[in-house]
Amino acid sequence: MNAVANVSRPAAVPMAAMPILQAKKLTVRFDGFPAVRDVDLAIADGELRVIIGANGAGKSTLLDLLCGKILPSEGEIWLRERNITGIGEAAIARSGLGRKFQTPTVFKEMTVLENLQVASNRRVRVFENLFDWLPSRPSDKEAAVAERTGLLGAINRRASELSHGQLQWLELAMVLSQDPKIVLLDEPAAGMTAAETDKTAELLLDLAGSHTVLVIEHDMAFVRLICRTITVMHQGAVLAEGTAAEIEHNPAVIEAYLGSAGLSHA
Amino acid sequence: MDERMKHRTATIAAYLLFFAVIFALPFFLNSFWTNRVATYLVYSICAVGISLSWGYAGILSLGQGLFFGIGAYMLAMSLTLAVPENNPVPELMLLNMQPDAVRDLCCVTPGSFLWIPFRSVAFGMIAAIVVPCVLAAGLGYVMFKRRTTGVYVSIITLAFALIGQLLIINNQPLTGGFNGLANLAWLEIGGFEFDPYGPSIYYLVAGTLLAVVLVSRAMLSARIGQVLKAVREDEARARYLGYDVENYKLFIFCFSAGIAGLAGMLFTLTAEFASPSLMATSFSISMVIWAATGGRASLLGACIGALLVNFVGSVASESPAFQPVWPIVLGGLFVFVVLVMPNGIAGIVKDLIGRSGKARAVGQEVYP
Amino acid sequence: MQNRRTFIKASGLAAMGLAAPAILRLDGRAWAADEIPVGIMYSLTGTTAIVEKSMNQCAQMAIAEINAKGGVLGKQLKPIIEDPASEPRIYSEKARKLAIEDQVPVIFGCYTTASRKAVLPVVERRKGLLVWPTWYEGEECSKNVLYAGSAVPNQQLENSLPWLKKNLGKSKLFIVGSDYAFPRGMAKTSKTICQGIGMEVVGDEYLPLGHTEWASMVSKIGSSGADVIFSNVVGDSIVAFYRELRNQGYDFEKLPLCSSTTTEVEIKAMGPEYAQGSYVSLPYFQTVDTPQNKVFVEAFKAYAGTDAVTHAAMEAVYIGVNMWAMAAEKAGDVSPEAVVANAGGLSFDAPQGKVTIDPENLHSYLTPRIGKTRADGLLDIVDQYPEPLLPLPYSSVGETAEKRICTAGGAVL
Amino acid sequence: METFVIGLSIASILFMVALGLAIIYGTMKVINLAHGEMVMIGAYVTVLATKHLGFNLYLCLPLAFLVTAGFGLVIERTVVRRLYGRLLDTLLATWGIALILQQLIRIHFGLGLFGIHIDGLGSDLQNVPVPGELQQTLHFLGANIPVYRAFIFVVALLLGAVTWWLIYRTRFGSQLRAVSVARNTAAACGVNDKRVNMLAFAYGSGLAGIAGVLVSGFKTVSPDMGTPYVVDAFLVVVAGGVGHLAGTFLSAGILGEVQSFVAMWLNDVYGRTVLFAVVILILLFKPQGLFVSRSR
Repeated sequence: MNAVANVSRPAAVPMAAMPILQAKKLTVRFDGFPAVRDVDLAIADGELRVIIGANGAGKSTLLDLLCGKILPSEGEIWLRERNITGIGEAAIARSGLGRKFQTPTVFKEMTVLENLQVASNRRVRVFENLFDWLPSRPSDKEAAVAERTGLLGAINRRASELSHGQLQWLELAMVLSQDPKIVLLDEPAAGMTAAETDKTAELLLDLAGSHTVLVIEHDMAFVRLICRTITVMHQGAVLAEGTAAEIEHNPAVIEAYLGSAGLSHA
Repeated sequence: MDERMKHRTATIAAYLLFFAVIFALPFFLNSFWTNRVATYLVYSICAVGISLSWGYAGILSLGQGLFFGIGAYMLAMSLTLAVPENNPVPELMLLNMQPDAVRDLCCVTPGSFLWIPFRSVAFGMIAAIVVPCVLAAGLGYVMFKRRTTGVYVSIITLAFALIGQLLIINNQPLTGGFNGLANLAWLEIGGFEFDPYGPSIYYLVAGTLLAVVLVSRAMLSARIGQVLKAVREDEARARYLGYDVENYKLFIFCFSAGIAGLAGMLFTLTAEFASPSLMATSFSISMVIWAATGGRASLLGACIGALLVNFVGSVASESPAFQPVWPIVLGGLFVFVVLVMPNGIAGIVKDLIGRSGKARAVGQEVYP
Repeated sequence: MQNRRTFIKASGLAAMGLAAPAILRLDGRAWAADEIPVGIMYSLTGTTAIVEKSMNQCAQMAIAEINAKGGVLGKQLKPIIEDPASEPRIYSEKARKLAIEDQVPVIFGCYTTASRKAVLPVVERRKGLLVWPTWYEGEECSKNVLYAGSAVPNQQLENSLPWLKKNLGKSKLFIVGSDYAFPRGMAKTSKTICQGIGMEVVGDEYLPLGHTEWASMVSKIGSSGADVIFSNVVGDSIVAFYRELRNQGYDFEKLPLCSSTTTEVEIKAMGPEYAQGSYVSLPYFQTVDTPQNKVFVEAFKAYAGTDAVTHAAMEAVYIGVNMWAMAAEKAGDVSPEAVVANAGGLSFDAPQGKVTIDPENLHSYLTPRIGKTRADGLLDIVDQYPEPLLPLPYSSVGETAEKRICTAGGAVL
Repeated sequence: METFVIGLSIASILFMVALGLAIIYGTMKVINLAHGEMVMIGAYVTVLATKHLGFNLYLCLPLAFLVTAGFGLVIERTVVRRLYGRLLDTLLATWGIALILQQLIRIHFGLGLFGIHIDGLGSDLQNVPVPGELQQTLHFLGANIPVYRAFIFVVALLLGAVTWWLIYRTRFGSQLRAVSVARNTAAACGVNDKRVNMLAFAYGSGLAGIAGVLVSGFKTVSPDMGTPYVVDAFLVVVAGGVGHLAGTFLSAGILGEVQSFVAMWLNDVYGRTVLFAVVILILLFKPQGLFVSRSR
């Protein structure tokens, strides 16, 4: 238990509750090149944290580490009091970590309903599903999450017939129907119209209460809509952490991003 | 909603028609053709196994012949011991034993004790299904835990089958070596003797095929079928939804190995012999050919594919006109199927039923 | 556009379906009153096709000759030809077709033991008759198989091993063979005979059927101190073996080789210069100088082409067809039981000389010979038994003329 | 030492056949089950050339390359072209082609396994007179090395070098690699991927033809001699790392040595069994092949 206490964080952020997700000295090297260096991260329960940074800052790699896609060279990942480093993607997902990818990855050949059914089924072992009969109509939970992401109308349509925005929402709906404790989102607003972006922001804010959300994003306008605490990453390391206002006045951040499109037109 | 309903009723109608024809055939066939079609149905069971693991889970095993052969050998060992003059020790062991060896199964040749449990035919039948499953579980566990996919799985299973065949041929005192096991008794259950040329074996095989297809259909329309489709489409996505993808693949790999073992057992009943040539690569490849001809992702297609290919092969090699060229007829059929019927016969059947909606991207399966 | 393409595909499928019944003739074949259907089942495709194709032709020639002389019991023989494609599975299927659908009273077929084992259940269960030509490892005593012309180990080894020791003064024998029943049976019988004549067996090795990588085996033979090799290698491996011996600098004068399987066919395939000087122990060679053989060789060359060669397996087929016809004539009935009952004791002036069927085990008295390969690919006969030798199918497990294992009543092990 | 040399000769034959397959499968992801038949056609070309045209073995090499490359071209244009991306359908189609080729040869030449020829052309057709100087044996470092095996080894090395130069040092090579990695992007940059595929398929088949010439020197030529080579070649290509030429070369070497040493130590049957076991282990624990570094 003592590992949790001595975590050191660059900026003093008011710690409301015990951190639900913690990364300690997380490092990963690809043929020697450290994509992520000594990252310490602590996300509080129910918090909505955004991670920003230029391309190649290691944001996606960090997300891959957290959800188990890549094994860290050093460091650990803790979910509450459980060390979930390297227990495998499925186990991490089952312990409550949902991941949405940058390009919408859904089961295109299956209908929206089928996608949701696969996602919402919590009894994942083979023999539990062996002869478990498939309802042809959505359960209340599935209908609710479809309604929430505006897909109820298209419930029986094949995923390949949906628009890009709808696909993003479908993946989001699938992640939600895993009823995860933590939701990892990789640029959820990418490629969306202004209206769709606003709707997504609204959705994320609605989520913040019941779920912990960690978002990777470029678009500062979108970031401004949704977040409280921001973590800035630069060349694989955490450069600064704080509210949007603190970040913008932080000299190290400005120097690192002098003139970069990411922050200037805030 | 009606499009899905129309599609489902059409599929059920196709199945009913197929099995109606199959069950009615013996009334029109002489005893040779009854036995021959029974053998074709055994091949259909194999094709269903391949269609399940390849069509539905994306696992192409080129070593299915090994499981088929083991199934055949297990029952053949029991039926060998059921022949009066093979007691207490089968003739093949008497011929290969050292002159001074004890004439008892326990120690006539090294390893002959393995034959003892096969004195009961029931054990032989159970082993014919269980042993292939256990072997598949062992190989599958190592393979899928290492996340082996695609052509690597095919090559590993191919090599695994070759090892099996070599070991069986090389241990002649124990397995009968290259000649395999002939001189078998007929299967006798509760006093009723199954005559390979009579309708009894035919209905046993046809009934097994029906059972295998029904169980598989039930499984595929249950949640596991849906999960399998998801795994086949995007393994990573399924993994991040919490599914241990390896366990699902392992289950299907073992399930289809069990089906192959079951088919092997029935082959021994219809052909009354078991030989290592059943485990040869060419036989494993022909199983894949039957499933592919029928249309990979359809169990009924696999059955029709197996029947059609074997029927054309036999008839072409027997009719004087085609005899010198029958392999060309067969080769031509495969090229024709791939070019003209990318989704195999099942694709044609679906087109004929007139599924609405855009024709699925024809044959564009993205293979990992 | 979509439905037109579907229509074409569907009609293609339907056409194939419609054509089938015409070929199928579901109701089996009806035979004219004065015809007897006989089955000919030798592989025309697959790995052993080459040897079996010549056996198929020899069977057809023999039947044509018998039909020309009035057929059997006044009826013409109608050959039904099947191609089992060198696959035990298909041998079994075609045998069932011949036995059940065509109701043939006899099948002239099979070459390897594996193919015979696949057909055995069919002929024994359906009380049919298989006339089987090939020399083999013995250890079988079926009452539904006429082993006409098929030599058993003692008829190939009792003459050759003592001859190698006495005439060539060799005493260290290396036995090599393909990995299946025939070579293993021959090795067992060779060991018992070698003990009798004081010859030491320094090696008994096998390699997979059809394996053509001989480098390791040949160097193993070289280092084993053997001064004579006995080869039971079959199929394509023979050619690779002889060529590898030449490649590694061995020649048959220093290290003589006697084979039980290298017939004129194999010698021609590898190129005679590779086999020159090697010995073969078989009852028949093309150069056997009997009047019947001259006629037989001329007839076959006329039938199959001037440069065709005759070899032991083909001659055995010729013996089989003729002896079946003689037995049927004697019995006055072509049914398998009648033929088997009357075959015992029959003699036939075969190309290799007089051949008699042993009433006890339905095998044949054959004249063992040893041939030495000439430059032109044929073999000079260097040794020949004065009269045909008694067949002992179970010599590998100690059967002798006095203590018979395979008798009219079956095998007593 | 002797066993090492024998292993080397097994390896060179494995490498010869696998090289062509490495090109076709490695770069174009096309499973070509008719590859063995290309070896068979190469062997028959040798037989015919030595018999009718009086060629010696050396002249047969380029001739066989051209003929089998031609066959490869025809197969690619008629069938394989329509099946890109459908990996498993090419498996079915090429198996059909293999059956057709075998039977065509069987009909035209009559049965050629043991040289006895019942109908069609001359009788002692199916063995190849190996030129005199190739039949001697060399004495070198205490082991006697058959010259013919050394000749195969040299040709294998030569071909490996030529192929390596072609793939990594020519424009066509770079186009080929581009197409194999990302067909659409390569096509987008103006690479005529259809032509590249056609030539690559032809080149791969030609290599198999050359392997056929060399194999016909120590083995009889028969219609179905090709099939066993497809299995072995596939094992070598996949174990060595798909699309990785050096991998194919080294894995052929290792598998050849394994088979040779185990055959000497135990017997040939276990030699083959251990060979397959080694391939399984390689594929399980180094799926990218022995020599490909672990990529992200």
